[in-house]
Amino acid sequence: MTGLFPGFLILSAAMFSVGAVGVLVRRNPLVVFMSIELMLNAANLALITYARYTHTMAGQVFALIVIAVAASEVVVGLALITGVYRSGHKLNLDELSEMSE
Amino acid sequence: MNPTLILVLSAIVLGLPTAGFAVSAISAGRLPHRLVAWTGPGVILGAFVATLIIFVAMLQQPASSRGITVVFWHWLNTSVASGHGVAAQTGFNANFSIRIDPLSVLMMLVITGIGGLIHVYSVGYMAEDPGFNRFFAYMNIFITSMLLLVMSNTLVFLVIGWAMVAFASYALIAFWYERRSAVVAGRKAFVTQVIGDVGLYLGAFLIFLNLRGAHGQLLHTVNMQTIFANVGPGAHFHDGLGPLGGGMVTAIGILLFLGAAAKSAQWPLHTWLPDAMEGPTPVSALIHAATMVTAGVYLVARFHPIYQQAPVAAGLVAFIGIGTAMMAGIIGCTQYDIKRVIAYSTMSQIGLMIFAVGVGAYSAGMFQFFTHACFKALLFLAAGNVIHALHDDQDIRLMGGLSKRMKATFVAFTVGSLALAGIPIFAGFFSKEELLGSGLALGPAVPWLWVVGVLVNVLTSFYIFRVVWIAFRGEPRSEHAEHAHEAPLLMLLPVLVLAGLATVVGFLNVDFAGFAPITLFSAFLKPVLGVPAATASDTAGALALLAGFLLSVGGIVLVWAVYGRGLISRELVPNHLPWLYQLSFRKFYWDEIYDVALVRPTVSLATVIRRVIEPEVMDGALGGIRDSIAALADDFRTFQTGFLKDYATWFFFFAVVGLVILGLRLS
Amino acid sequence: MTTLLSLPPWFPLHFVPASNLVGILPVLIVGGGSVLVLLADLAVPRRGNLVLPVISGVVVLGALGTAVGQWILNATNPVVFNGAFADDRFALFADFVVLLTALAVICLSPGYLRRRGMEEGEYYILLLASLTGMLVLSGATNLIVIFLGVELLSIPLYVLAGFARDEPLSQEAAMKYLLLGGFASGFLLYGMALIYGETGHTGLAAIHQQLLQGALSHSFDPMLLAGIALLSVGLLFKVSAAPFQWWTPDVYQGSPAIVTTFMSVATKVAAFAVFLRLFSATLAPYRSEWEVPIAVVAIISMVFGNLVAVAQTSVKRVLAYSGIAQAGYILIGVAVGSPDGTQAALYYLAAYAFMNTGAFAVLTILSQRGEDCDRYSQLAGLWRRQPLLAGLMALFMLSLAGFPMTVGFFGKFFLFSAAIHDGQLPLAIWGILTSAVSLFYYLRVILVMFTAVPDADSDTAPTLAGLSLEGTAVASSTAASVGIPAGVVVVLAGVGTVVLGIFPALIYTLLQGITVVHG
Amino acid sequence: MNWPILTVLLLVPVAGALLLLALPGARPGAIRAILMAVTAVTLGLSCVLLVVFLAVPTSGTAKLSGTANGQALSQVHSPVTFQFQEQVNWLHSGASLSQVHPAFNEGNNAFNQAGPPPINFSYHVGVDGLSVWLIALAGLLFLVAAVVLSRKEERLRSFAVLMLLSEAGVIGVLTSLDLVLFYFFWEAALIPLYFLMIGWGDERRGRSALKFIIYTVAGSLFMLLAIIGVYFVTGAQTGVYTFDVPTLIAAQSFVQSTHATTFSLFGHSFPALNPQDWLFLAFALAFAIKVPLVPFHGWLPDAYASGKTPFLVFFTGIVSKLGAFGFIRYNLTLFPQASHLFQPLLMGLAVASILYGALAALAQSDIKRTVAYASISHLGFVVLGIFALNIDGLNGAIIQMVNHGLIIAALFICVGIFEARFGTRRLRDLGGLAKAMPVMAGIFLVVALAGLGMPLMNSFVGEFLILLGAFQVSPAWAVVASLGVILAAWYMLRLYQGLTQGPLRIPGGGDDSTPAAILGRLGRVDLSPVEIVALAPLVGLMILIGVYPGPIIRYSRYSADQYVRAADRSTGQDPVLSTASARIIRPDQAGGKSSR
Repeated sequence: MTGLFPGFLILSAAMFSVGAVGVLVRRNPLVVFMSIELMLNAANLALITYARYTHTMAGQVFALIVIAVAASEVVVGLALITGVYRSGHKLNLDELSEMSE
Repeated sequence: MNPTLILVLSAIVLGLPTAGFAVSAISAGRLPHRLVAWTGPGVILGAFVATLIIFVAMLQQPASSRGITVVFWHWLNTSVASGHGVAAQTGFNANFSIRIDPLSVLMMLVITGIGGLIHVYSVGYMAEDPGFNRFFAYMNIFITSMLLLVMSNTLVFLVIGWAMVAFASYALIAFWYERRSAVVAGRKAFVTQVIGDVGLYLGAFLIFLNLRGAHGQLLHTVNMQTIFANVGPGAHFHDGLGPLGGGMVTAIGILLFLGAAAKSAQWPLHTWLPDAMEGPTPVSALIHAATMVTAGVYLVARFHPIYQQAPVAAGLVAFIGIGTAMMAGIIGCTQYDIKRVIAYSTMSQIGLMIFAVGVGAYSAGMFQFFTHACFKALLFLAAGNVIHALHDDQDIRLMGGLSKRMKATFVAFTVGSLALAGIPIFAGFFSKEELLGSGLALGPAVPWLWVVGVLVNVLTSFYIFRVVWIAFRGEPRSEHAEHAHEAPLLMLLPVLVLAGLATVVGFLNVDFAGFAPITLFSAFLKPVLGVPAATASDTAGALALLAGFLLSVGGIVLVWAVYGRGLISRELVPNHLPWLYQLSFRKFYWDEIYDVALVRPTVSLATVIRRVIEPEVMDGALGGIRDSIAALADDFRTFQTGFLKDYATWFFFFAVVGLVILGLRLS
Repeated sequence: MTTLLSLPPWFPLHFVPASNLVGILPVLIVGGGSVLVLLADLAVPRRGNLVLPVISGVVVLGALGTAVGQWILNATNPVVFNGAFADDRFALFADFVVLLTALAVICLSPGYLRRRGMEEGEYYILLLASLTGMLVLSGATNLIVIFLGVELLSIPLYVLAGFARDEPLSQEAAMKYLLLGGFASGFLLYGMALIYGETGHTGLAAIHQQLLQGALSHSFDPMLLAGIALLSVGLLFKVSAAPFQWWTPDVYQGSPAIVTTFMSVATKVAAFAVFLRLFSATLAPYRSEWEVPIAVVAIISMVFGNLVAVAQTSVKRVLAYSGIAQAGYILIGVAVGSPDGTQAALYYLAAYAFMNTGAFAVLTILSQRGEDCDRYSQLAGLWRRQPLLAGLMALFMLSLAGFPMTVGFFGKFFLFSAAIHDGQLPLAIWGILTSAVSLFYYLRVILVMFTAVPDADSDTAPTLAGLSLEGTAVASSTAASVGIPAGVVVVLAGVGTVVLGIFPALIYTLLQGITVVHG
Repeated sequence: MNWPILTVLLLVPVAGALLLLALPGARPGAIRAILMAVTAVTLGLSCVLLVVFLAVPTSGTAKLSGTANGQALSQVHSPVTFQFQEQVNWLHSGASLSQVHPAFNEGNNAFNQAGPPPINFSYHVGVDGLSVWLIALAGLLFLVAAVVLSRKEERLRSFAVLMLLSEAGVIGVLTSLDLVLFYFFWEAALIPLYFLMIGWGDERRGRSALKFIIYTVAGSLFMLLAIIGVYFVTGAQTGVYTFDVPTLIAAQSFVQSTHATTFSLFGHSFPALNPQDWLFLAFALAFAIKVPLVPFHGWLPDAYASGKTPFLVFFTGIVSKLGAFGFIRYNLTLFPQASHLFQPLLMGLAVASILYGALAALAQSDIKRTVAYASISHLGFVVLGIFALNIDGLNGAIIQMVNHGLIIAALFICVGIFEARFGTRRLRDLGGLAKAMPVMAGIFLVVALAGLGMPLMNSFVGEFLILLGAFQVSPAWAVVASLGVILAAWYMLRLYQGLTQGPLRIPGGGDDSTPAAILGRLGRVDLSPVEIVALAPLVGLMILIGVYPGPIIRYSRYSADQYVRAADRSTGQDPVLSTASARIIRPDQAGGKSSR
């Protein structure tokens, strides 16, 4: 396990980066939202890795809480995205730019 | 002398004209003219009476105790007394105090006496003017100011009087304020006077800050008597005794003379005087003959203890005086405005006086002032009669033949001219003789300064008799001249009184060699002015007398030859020495020179400030800051594109930047 | 105390010591209140009555009263739940500010919602839920609780931002807020993960001990620093400090004005509370490492916020950028790191609550159906129409600009004083330079209100009934009354701004005994 | 004086403002009456203050009060004394947020910081021979402004309220003896002024007001930093952490201010500035903008040109004095060495202002702008006198502050009347009005003469003393400044003559432009009784002060002397003993009085 420790962390970092880049490049709010979830889960992975590594429970608890919070965020987020879609917008973030400067 | 009496009397002398002014001013011109016609001259004559009482009281004293100082009130004092744990600190400190001594009484007599006559004359001259009340208000305040000037015992009040005279003269010159030329002339006079004021108080500063007492302590005083007591030979002026017998005292002398030059219309501050003839003629008589312009002479005479210590400054004074006398004489020969001719004559005569006091002949200078006050006022008032008769025509080319139509005025004017020219028995002869005699004896670079002074005589008699000839002789050259009438009695009377004075006052001081000396005048002033350091020898005096007399007569003969008989062509000088004629006619181009050298640059600079510096630099700086803020704001706001993707990118970018910097720092 | 509040044995949380529950009593009250409103919303007819706001108001008042009680009791060991939550005076102070703001918002809400035609019961539920998150955040002393608080605060706000359902701008704001907020949460969380990984703890006290040892040996753990950096980024996002402010202008502008009011003040206060707790206490040993970056962020915020505000045409955006700048000022207090810096920052937060709530409250009062009061032209000539409202708005602008006689002055005074005392003169100089720039836009608002000629159509704006300065002539028939509570709120905000501007000691003495604990 | 006269003085205008606010239905006449009554009461109180003020301070050596840590300080005498002092604690932080976490107090010195010094400031007020006159001037000018204020002015009540608040602010600035309190009033007074500027005036007023505020606040903010800086710098060196002005002044005797390092520029070596110098500059900037000195005057012409007459009466009359007041009260006393170091700079700026203002006034075509630039020139004299750093200059500056207040207020009333009557401010459009309004012409003449420094009028006294003071420091500067006197005569006469003399001319003269026809069309345009009443006290005082300036100097000289001594201190010297170079007084030579 100890040997794999850096590996999990690197995986976590990679997931985070993929998620972040996803947010940066994708236009569909749903995909962006998924990317954000990916970032959160990257953090979860890191938390759990560290929990194992430091032999503490806090990380695992933390991860559970994050999962719960992320779930509620998804609920709210999807509802919002649906609302936006219903109000006539296409699911394209670039079109949501009425306010600027 | 009883100080209380003197206090009361001098309060009356100063207070009466002030009250006359105040009543006119506060009533805003609503008083009936008839009332002002009495009060206007009345207050001045009242002051004259009070002065006479002082004079009489003074004569009863022995010569050595004819000076007295009285304090009206403590003006201000910035000194701090010691105590309360702090040392004392001397600051500026001045009283409103009055000096009554022969010199000031002489001045007061002339100011109130001749001034009173001019006031009486004005009642007639200005009778029809709607600004009658205003005129007398100004005249009264002028007299007050002039009296303050000569009576003050502190430098500060000297300066105050000095500047108030400037204001009053401005108000009188610009009296007919609807005439643009009068307005401009008034402003010119005032600004010139202020230049002189500045010189005066800078000189006062130097005295206040540097004069040391007998024990070498700084005196810090503006009390003129204290100053004079400490400034004599062996005085402890500040240690800055440079070359030329004391740089400090020389600087003081020159600065004071700057004030004198402005008042007395001496080069380089002389250009206001001819323009000042825009004022009503009594104003010219009052200001430019009898009082204001002689203030410079008074100043130098009053401050003779300083000038005696400052030979360089005194020499400069004499030099400028004689130079101005010559220059003004030359200009006077070609002018056509009757008042301007007299004005240049004034400038020229004052130049002689300044020359006299410059070389140290204080008494002679003051005597010339005294006689000049009489005959020059006479000339102006007589000219005023002419102008009045001609409905304000002042050009002598439009006159002619007035001797028949205005006989009394003609006689008076001629008497004045004779006195001015220095023809025997008339006042000017005695005073000018004494003046030139002293000049010969005292002048530093003698003969040639003196020679110039004597040469002025020929010019004097030429230009004044040129006026007599052109204006009064021959045939009328204009409609107005045709129908000229003699002036009313009210205007004639003062003229005749002055004519009488111009004839007789010379005998107050007859001092030529070999004759029985009558020295009433110089003896009276001796306690203040002392005796000249040297007197001309009999031979030299006689020579001076003769030369002066011959040249004066020569001038008259020249006029006769040119204008009377036509023996010499009038076009001789214009044709053969055109530059000289132009120089004279254009008043040596001083107005043009000042315009180019001072006025225009100042106005240009002011315009540049208004049109360029203020909007472009001052506002521009703020505007520039504002604009750059706005520009920056516009630049920065474009980061906020409104695209979520950009926001996330920036967010990510800066987070990464933060991490990178962190990494760099740690590695 | 314990016996008095000991729970009955049937209560499901009986394994939790009662003192713990007392410690989080305000949180419980507000959270419970949220549920209560949810139930009440089902019970009462939907529109046009005041039941929900009254319940919400009572709930908030109750929480406020509890917090005051806690303040007075001044617990000696104000830490509950094994160091996960602190009810110290620091947290209570933040609670006061947040709760008062919430109370003001609740008072303003009925009238505003009615005018804007969005009287939905969910509004109050979400408001109280978000408030719960803020109260959690202010006392959080554990990374997990901090994260919980942040999300609890944010998620209802995402919905509130889009509460004007048929207004595109509101939808756009909600979407931006949601996605960017989630994005920032990712950073926050990852930072927390790193900190946890390097220290092995999520409790702030334990983390502090670890840092202390590291700092004493002058060895700074890079991963830990990276974690701190990511955590900071996440929090800087919440306090809308530049360059992480991107969401702020758009969300402030797009959200309904009442939501913006709540968001701009309460969120910022709660987020700064945790920020201050972290930096002035927990992370203090690493001060040498974070001092400069925070100072730089402060300067960037002040400069960016104040500059860009100059170029705005939307009043809400102006206030948004102003909020960014204000965050910069408060960050001075953080960057200084000294106790007086913390004190000054807290003072400024309180001041900010008064003046910014007041400013936004005026905007909500002026908002009408279909559109918030947002353009300068809508404020034009306000003085002639509603002198009192204009005067108050001017007062808030002056206070934001930092003029004396207003609370904003002493806020800046204490901040600059702390900066100078700490030798951070550049921060103070940037502060005053940008303050000078801020005059351009604050005074522009005043100028528009006091000199410009009003729009023809803006005369229908509601008036402050009975509170008009120049008599009642301006209360035209078309103008709807905003209701007493809203009027009272703005007036009280104004009074507070002035009174605290004259008597700074009223707040300052509160701050003097404050301690910041972290477990 | 057992009752808190200064607080009452401060509160009367505020109470008046509240009273006006509480009377929503008041008619314009009533509003104006209340306004006049309140300002009259304030003036009355300031006169009471003058009456009971002690010309010679009873104790020139008030002991240093306060909680000095350094024991030596309790022995020191305060070089500047104030009368009618009142002191109430305002904010006192005995203990501050001392510990953040127990760890901080565990002896870990790496992170442990000394607790911050307590921040104390108090409501501390008092007057001296400088401020007592300015308070009286403020009282007078606000009353005059109230008289000038037309009953028909739009939004009269708001104007009156703002005016009274301005008065309170001005009095606050003049009386405060605590730096925080001072700054508090200094900036707070801007608020009503700003509203007066944007609410009433010509169409450019918004821009003018913004300019004014930006300039002033930009300068003031630096002063705010400097105020905090003084607190810490003084505290660090003497252990006395205080904002209390008398205490700070006394403590400055112990502040080291040595120029240890130098840098060279253009072959000269200059001392590198130490903290004191920077603090001085920050204060000076704020005051230089307020005065204003060239080149910080950009706000002034616009502000003065835009304002309404009643506003300008007190805005130009008293508010502009606050900068000069600040120079004296704070720069000279708190930064003695810096005052001497920067003396040439400030004198240079003052002379630049004199000449620049005069030249700019000379070229203006707008009558209000002419007066505005004239004001810059006049105030240059005031600053010149201050930084002569001797009693003559300082007394001159004090009296000139009063004078300028009277003159500039009267000038603006006059040009305001011209503007109101004829609807133009262009000099070119007007002329010869003495014909139409002789009384106006007469009064305007007096005012213009006072403005150009006419002897026997008030400003001569000031200018004379100022130039005398400056001459002692630098004859060259004094001579150059004297050019300003000459230019003053020029631009004042240009203004006066342009308006009242020459051919009669009014805008839109019509077909028939003979004077009689114009006069007939104009009807009665001369001064109204109200206007005469407003101008009379100003004109009367102009002459009275010129003829007999003694009383003003009698009150100001001890204070002026104290300020000079305060500025003459060098490090570690007792201010009382530092006057070894004082000129020795010789009572027998003191006066001009010697009769025989």
